Amino acid sequence: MTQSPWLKSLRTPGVALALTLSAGAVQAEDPIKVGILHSLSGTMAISETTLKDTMLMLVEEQNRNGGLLGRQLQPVVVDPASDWPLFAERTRQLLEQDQVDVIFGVWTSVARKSVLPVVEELNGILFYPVQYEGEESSRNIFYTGAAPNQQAIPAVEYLMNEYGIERWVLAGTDYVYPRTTNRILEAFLKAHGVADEDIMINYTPFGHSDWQSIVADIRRFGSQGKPTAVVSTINGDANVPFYRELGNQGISAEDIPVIAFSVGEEELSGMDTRPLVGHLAAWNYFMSVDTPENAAFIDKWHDFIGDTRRVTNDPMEAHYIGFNMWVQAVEAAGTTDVDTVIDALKGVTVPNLTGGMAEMLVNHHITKPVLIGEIQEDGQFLVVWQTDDLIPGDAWSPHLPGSRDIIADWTPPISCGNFNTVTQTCSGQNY
Amino acid sequence: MTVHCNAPPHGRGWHSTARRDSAPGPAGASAPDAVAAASTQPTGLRRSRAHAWFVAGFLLLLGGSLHAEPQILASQPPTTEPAMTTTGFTIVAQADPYASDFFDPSLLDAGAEARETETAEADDDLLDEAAYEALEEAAPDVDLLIQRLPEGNFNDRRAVAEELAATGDPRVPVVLGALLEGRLLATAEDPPRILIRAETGRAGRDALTGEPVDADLIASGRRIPVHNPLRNALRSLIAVSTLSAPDPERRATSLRRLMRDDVSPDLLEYLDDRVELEDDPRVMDLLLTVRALARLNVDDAQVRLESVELLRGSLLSEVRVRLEATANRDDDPEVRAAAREALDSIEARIRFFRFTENLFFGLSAGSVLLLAAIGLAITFGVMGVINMAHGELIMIGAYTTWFIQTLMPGALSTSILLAIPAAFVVAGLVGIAMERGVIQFLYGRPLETLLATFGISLILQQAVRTLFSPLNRPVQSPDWLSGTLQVNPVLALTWSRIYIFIFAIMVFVALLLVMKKTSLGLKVRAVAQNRPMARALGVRTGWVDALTFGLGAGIAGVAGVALSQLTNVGPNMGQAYIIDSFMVVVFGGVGNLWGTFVGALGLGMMTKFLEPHTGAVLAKILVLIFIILFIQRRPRGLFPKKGRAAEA
Amino acid sequence: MLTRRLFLSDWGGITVLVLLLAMVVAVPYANLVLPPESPWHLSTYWVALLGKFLAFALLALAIDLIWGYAGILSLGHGAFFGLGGYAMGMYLTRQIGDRGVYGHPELPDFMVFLSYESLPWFWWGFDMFWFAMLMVVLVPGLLALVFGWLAFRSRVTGVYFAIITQALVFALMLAFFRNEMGFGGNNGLTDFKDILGFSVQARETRVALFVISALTLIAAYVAARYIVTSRFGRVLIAVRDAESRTRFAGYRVEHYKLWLFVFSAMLAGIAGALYVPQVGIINPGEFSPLRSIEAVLWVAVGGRGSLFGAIIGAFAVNGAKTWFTAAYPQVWLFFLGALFVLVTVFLPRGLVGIFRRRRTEGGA
Amino acid sequence: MSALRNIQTTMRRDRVFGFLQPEPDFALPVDTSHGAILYVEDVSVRFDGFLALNRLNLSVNEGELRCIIGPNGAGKTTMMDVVTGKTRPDTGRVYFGQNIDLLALDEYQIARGGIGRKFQKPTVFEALTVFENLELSMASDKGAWSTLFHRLTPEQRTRIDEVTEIIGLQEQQGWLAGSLSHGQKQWLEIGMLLMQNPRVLLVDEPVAGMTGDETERTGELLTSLAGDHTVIVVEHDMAFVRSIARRVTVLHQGSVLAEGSMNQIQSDPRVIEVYLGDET
Repeated sequence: MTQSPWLKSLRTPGVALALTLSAGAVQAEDPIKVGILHSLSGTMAISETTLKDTMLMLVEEQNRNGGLLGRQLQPVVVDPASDWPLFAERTRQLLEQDQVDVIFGVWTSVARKSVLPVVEELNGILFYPVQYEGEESSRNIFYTGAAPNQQAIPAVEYLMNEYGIERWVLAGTDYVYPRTTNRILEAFLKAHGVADEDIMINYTPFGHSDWQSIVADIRRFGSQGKPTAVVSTINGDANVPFYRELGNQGISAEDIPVIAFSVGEEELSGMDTRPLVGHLAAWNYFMSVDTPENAAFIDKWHDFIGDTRRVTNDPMEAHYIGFNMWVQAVEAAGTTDVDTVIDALKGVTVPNLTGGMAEMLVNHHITKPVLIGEIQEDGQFLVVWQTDDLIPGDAWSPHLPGSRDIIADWTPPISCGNFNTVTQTCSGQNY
Repeated sequence: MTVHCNAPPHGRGWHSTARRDSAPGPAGASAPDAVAAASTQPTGLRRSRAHAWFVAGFLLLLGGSLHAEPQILASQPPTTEPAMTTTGFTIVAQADPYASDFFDPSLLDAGAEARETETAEADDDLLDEAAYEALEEAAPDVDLLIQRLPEGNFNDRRAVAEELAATGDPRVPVVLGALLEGRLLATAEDPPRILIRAETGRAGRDALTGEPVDADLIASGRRIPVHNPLRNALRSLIAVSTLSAPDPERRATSLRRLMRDDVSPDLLEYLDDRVELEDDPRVMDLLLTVRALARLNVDDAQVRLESVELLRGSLLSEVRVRLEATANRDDDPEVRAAAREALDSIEARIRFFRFTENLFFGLSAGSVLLLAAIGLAITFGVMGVINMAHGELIMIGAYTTWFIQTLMPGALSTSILLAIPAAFVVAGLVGIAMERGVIQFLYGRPLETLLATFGISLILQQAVRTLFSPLNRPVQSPDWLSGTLQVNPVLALTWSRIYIFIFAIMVFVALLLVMKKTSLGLKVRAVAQNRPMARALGVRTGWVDALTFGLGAGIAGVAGVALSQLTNVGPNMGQAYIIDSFMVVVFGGVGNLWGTFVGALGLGMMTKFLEPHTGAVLAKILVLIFIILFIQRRPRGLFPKKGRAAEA
Repeated sequence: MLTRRLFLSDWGGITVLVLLLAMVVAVPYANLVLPPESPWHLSTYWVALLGKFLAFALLALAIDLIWGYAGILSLGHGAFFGLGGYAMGMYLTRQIGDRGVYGHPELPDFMVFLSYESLPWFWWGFDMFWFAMLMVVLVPGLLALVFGWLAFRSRVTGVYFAIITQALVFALMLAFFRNEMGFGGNNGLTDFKDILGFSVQARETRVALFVISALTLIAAYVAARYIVTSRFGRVLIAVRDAESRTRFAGYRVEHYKLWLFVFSAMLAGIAGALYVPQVGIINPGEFSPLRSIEAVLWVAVGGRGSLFGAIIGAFAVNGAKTWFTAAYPQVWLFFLGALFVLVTVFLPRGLVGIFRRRRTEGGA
Repeated sequence: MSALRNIQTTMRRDRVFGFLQPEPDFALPVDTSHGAILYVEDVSVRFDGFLALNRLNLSVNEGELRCIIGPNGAGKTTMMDVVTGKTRPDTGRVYFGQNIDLLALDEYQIARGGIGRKFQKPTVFEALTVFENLELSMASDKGAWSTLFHRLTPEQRTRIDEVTEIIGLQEQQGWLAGSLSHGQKQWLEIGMLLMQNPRVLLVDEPVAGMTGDETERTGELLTSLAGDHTVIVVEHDMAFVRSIARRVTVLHQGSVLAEGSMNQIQSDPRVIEVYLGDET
């Protein structure tokens, strides 16, 4: 394809212009703008509204402590309305219209995928607080949620060692996070000598409500004499009917424990917890964790939201960590200029809420502890296991054939999100 | 039950001998299944007598259909079991000697069973007393062990527990039992005082000495945490010791446990003693099964063969697993063959139960569809109003349920029952408001009603979001609505589904009566057929419209109550059902309640029988495509309205 | 002569066309030539936004053509919109080539981690622009042809048609959500790099896309005008108002409906194809029944049975949506819902109806 | 016969992929060598339970003006529905001339083939002008494509003007049909019928709601049409029938009760009992 000359001539000034745009924001002494990109309406509002409030709380507190670089922080809240294309549009609005210095937000993978090109094009910073499927590392995105090796794999290891599980049901909602996670787990299990017939994989649509047949299958699968567990990547609304059906069909957590990666305090607060009691969840944070930082955080949250019944959860901690990292990086850099801050962010270390330190790695993922909790009647978790040390997040899973030799390293000489160590090439970034 | 407890000794003797050397028929075999079911499903038991009528019906249904299965008949030598006649379900049992294959009548004694379990707690405390009286002289080492229970992590705790079990100290089962049930507390001081909270009330006793302590002290104690693996371990540890518990329920449970972690042969003598002592026939059956399982490991091939024979009828998964192992690994070919043959006969029956199960799943899926769609059959079918807000009316019903539950915590059952009329009224009123406010201006413009009601649905959703947060609402189910009817180890029907099925039928019949028998129904049909004429005859059509729509809406609300027992209660729940509901109505034929009925159950069945082969998503897609094509063939659905009116 | 026929007494239409042409000139100027500090500068954000609206307007036009003139209410036009979008998305995905994160020369990223060995057959040819464009119209057209034939042949009309079109789009949504389908599942297709060698990120490309959308919309409008002012169009109105009378006048009604339906589906497909590169993602969400019904609302608001009304409606409603979801997120659904109710009850002929002289229009 | 069966099967409405067959788009070569142009044999129609037509037998000769009378529910309209293909009879046969089985055809084919129909309640295209109404009804290629690129020829214009004159709507030619009076709509619909210039006109209650002289003119029009067209009039207005009728058929409970000249009919005791009886 040959381009028409006028387009050629127009392109270069265009790019130059875009750069001066992002730079232009820094000089003025006006407040530092923090973009908050969470759905406040539509289906995802259930989970995301809380994160918006969390961010407002953190910004407010920062301002109370004298702001940042002597400037106040100004939150800019927009609502992508759980509509994926709208996420991209709103991001563009934040970066181009409102010229925010950083964005905190996005929940679902598809939304992140839709936002990613825009953030890269307009060279913004996005902190993404939710556990996700990995297989990604963008120069402009910082992943403060868990990568699969910080949630799924330790959970499975725990079940192998503590429960001596030999048969595995990998049940998930049919979208990219469960697909990828289960592929990774499958590879991992087989590597640990689990036979094919001892792995059952099942996918259901979003909001699946009739679990009779599937739970019956699980029951049969589990009654073959070998200890069996369900690894659940079932998403949101489908969970209630799932656990109900388990309870109704008389499958107790002692017979076939279910370990979930998407069921946290927030979700539990909307469920009848009784059928879930004793089942497990793997996260990097639980509200029940007993540390001074956590206690302080919970108090702050309750004061801010004005309701002591509100719970805290893992993505909230992720935002807490992410925000503090950004603040530290900006202070270190003495500016909010995107490129400087991105560089400053690498290696930044801030305390997390479980008594450890979270470090931003060169692949833009962070170090996290992994906790496993048993669900209690009150919708809280009893921590039954915890990794001794922090686990660094893998952007690319070594268990997937496609990404085995890919690494992410945003420091020179590599400076690439997906560097193929075999071919020594950095793919995807050349535009 | 009680019959057994004071049955004459010789009877008991005969009973057990009869067991030992005659290959038991199906009833004998399935009795342990029943106990198994029972012991895993106390709620199921507590409920059972109340549901005898349903079970009986279901049983006869199965019995009827069973005779169509030759290989099953072949595998079952007819026999009359002494156990059978004692069950208070003699009629059916004799009506069909194979009855007990798919349903164990002794389930029906659950009422009595329930009474026992209620008194059981009292027994426990007596038992505990006994434990501490049996303690002749202090055993300091044991005391120290018990005091070490709070320390360390779960694995340390497990180790201590194992040491304790090894001591054989009479207090150990009590202490470990309490730990298992989360009733074992430790005080702050060092060394900690270990306390046992009573199952009922706030008082308790000291774990070491057994003397009672007051509530405050109990309150000051921190619960010693346990997690699933530890619970499992504890159950195994105390299993043997509770084999002699007075309460047959507990004996059964521990036998189940022994069955799970396969029994070591050195336990055999003890089991033999138990067989001598056991007086409860169902526990006895279980006991025999366990012993048979244990005997599969002994050297004498003849004994192993007998055990296989005894196990052949059982549907318990543990038994199948062990038989499988025997069939593959036993060094005696004869035993292997016998085991294989037994397995095949079991498998044949299991296949049949799979089918039954699928049938049930289909019916219950259909009944949910029916509930969701039937209100629409009125508003759409009779009035020709495309009510896209139907799903939100269901949601309103569900929220009403939640609201009433929060008003009266603790009274779950009553709240649910109350919710039914309440939801009907609330949703009905909303419906009437909709009709008067919007829809009445749109008669004769069905597509406009579609758009307008869609708008209303959006408003209702957002209203719920703003009124009670976008989060889902927790709606609890009363005990009698959770758990399963364990027909036998391979066929378990969940009560919630059974009830919802019955409920759907009831709603349908009620609606049918309203439409056919009441004057409202008459007027509704009149208006539906010829509005001006009806008006001319003095029917207040506006009023009738409002009521009809209210009726449809109210039924949607009632459906909401049922659905709140199955799935989320949240702002989006309505949307999950709207399209399905329309499909059902269009498929069944608009304006025809029976069409809706057949359509709903038919589609439910179709989905459930497709699912195993295609998976959930594809099944749904296929059903949708089927409906689309079907509508092409028969534009007016299964049961069309004919006549010139319909033609135009 | 022809122009007279097309635009006689269509002042609304002419105004809209003039406005569109004005945008075609003004927007590129304001975005590319004017410096950002100038008060008249139009940021790329607005270009993309307006471009999206144009695509929606085209969809609305397609719906109005069948609903307003033949009385066929389709709640499934999102299906054709989405299919067109996917065809374009597949082309853009193939254009990524080996610049995907896994650097696979042929397979898109999602196929790599779902470990596809080779490209599925239905992806063949989409690396060629002309082929993709052909599919943009053919696939929706074909679906419409088969579906429409089945429906109209057996005289599935009005409400029933609306409901089964909804079933159609719902089925498509479920299907595209499945990862086995090979269309990227819930994530759909995204992270496009370039189109015909121009980077989709570049402002010039965006402006170009905007201009193309505007011109396409104008062309589509003229074509639609041609149809409705032709005798064909009068037959359609006859069908809408008195279907069986039309039959007895010797017209094969189902054919008229079918061809119009197919044409409308193709327009929707094109709209989807224009939409995707401007928003940068296509995923099954486009198939959600809500979307399709919302599109019908645009037409209802603008004014059914007057093609330019649909365009106005699309701009009005989406403008409102953009503003509300930014300013008062919570209020948006209330507003949208109220809009549905009010328009259907009080404004059956939409905004246009306020201005246009009353004409008796029956049908649904 | 077997050929007919074939047509019948290919044209079945539930035949899904019928559109693969070439569309039989023809002016039907009607064979009226025996004089009769319309045969209705043993036709029965049943709407759930209620028997609308009961083994109806009827035969109309070419160029005849036939009046069909009968009390409500006698099956007059249903009969027309059957002939025009709107309703499929459960049993019986309907022939156009000797050779064309109408039951094998769809409405549009019957209409193109030369059977025009006017509805009981005047139905015109209200959103179109009088001119457009007539234009649409005009006998011409009515395929979807040709209408898309269709242009009116001068001859066609003059034809439209003629008809407009016949039905006396010259000054209303530009009006929307919706704005016409009831009587005018009746006339317009008759005019649309003429535009089709059919072999057979089925006219359902043409003078309902017409003033005296409108009625008179309608009568004249219909009588003038008879001869080169075959006209079948269903009417309640006995005076009108008497004024135009040569031959009258009386339907009762879905079958023919009596047939003959007006005088014979009036003297027929059965007719008097079931029908005229009510009137006096």
